[in-house]
Amino acid sequence: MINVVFFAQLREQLKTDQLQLELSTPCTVADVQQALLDNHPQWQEFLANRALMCAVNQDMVQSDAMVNDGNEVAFFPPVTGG
Amino acid sequence: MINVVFFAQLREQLKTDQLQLELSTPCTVADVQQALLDNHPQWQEFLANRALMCAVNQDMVQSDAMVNDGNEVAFFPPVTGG
Amino acid sequence: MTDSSNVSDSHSDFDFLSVQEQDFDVAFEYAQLRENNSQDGAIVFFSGLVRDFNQGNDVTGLYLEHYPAMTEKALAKIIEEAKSRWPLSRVRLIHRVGQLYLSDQIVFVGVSSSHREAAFEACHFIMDYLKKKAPFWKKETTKKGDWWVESLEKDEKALDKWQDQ
Amino acid sequence: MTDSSNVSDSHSDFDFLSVQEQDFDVAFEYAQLRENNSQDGAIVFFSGLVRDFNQGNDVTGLYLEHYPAMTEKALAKIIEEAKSRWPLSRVRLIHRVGQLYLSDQIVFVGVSSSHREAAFEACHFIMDYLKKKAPFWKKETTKKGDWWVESLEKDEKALDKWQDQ
Repeated sequence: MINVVFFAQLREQLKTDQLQLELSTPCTVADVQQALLDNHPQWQEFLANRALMCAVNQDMVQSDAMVNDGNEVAFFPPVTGG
Repeated sequence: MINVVFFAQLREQLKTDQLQLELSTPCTVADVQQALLDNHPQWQEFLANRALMCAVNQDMVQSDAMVNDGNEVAFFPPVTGG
Repeated sequence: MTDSSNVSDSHSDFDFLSVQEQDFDVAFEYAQLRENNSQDGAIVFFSGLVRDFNQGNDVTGLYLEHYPAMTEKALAKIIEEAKSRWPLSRVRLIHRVGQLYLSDQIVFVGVSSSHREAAFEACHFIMDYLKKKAPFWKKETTKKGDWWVESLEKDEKALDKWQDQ
Repeated sequence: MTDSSNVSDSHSDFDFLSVQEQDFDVAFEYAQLRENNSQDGAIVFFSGLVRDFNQGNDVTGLYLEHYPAMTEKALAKIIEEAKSRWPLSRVRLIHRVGQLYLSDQIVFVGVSSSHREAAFEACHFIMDYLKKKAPFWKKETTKKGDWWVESLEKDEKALDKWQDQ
């Protein structure tokens, strides 16, 4: 089981802040993204955005990063704090 | 008449904070320096120091800067404020 | 919601990091950097405020969302990186979240060092990295409606100057 | 002795420059940068303190000499130069003179801007220039005697980074 979380305008666009995903692991962040699109084709225009950032277990990573069972995978727009 | 002022360790070394000098003007800061050395040969080791800074009428200048009658010429060591 | 702590055991007990809704007091933060600290000759701080005009909009307020599980971890990593690059004695970093209004304080970064150059560069570095690496998102309330703030390319470029050091 | 003024007619009424014996209050200075100022998102300040160890000596105090007729003029020129290079709204600069002791505040430079980068660079620039262009001299009281502080080559080099801008 992988815990997936979304933030900011992506959360608003998907109307989802969190979901669980069953995937055979280890896989990559890109695999998680693809699985989400397979389950929710209407998310294409928001989730296929190349500017999106991702984190695995609260560390920012690239989309080829590994994901293991029990990990938390986060997707969010470029950050704008400070 | 030119007013000459000294600061910090230079003032202590020369045991002088201020003096008046009669010189035909316009002249240069280097001329003022030479006139001071002519009048006070014992100042050689302190006043001939190439690291010294100078100002004419409270603006920092190089030794080829012009000096006119009534100007204030200042000599001092490199500054160390802040 | 307050979530504050000393940054990590490997750092000075004087380091402080907090992600919080409530306001902060710059005078208090400055006093903490200075207190019983006769070794440091330089303190630099940055304070970020909600300004009235941003990206073409008349701003009346700001909502700051963050990723609670990640925020402190990301900020602690930035402080750690700064301390590995410059001789810093103390670092204090506070970032507010939630609803803010015009002229409110958003973020404080204060550093002390025995060297002026180190204090300036480290404070600047921490802010540049925070802008690109810490999971905060601003939603602005404007007279025309509410908008998520767009990330700026210049903030991306601001990181370049720290790459070759 | 106090000698303080608004910097010059060509500058913001909010600019402030003072050369003084008495201490200053960072909280007050910060409030002045912030008050009725909803246009600026960034405040950066630098505070310089008397530290206990300098150039190989255990320092117990500091005497700051200056060239009264020139000091304000030199500082105003540095502020003017900073304002010509960066979009600054407000600049406040205070430099103390006379007898100071361990951990005392020596100098304050605070700037506000709508841009973070401008605020950081301008504050840093003002301190770098002040170090090399303003007529102050420090005499340190140490356990081995009193010494005039030597100017440092690194302070000379610190100016290089502002040459090609």
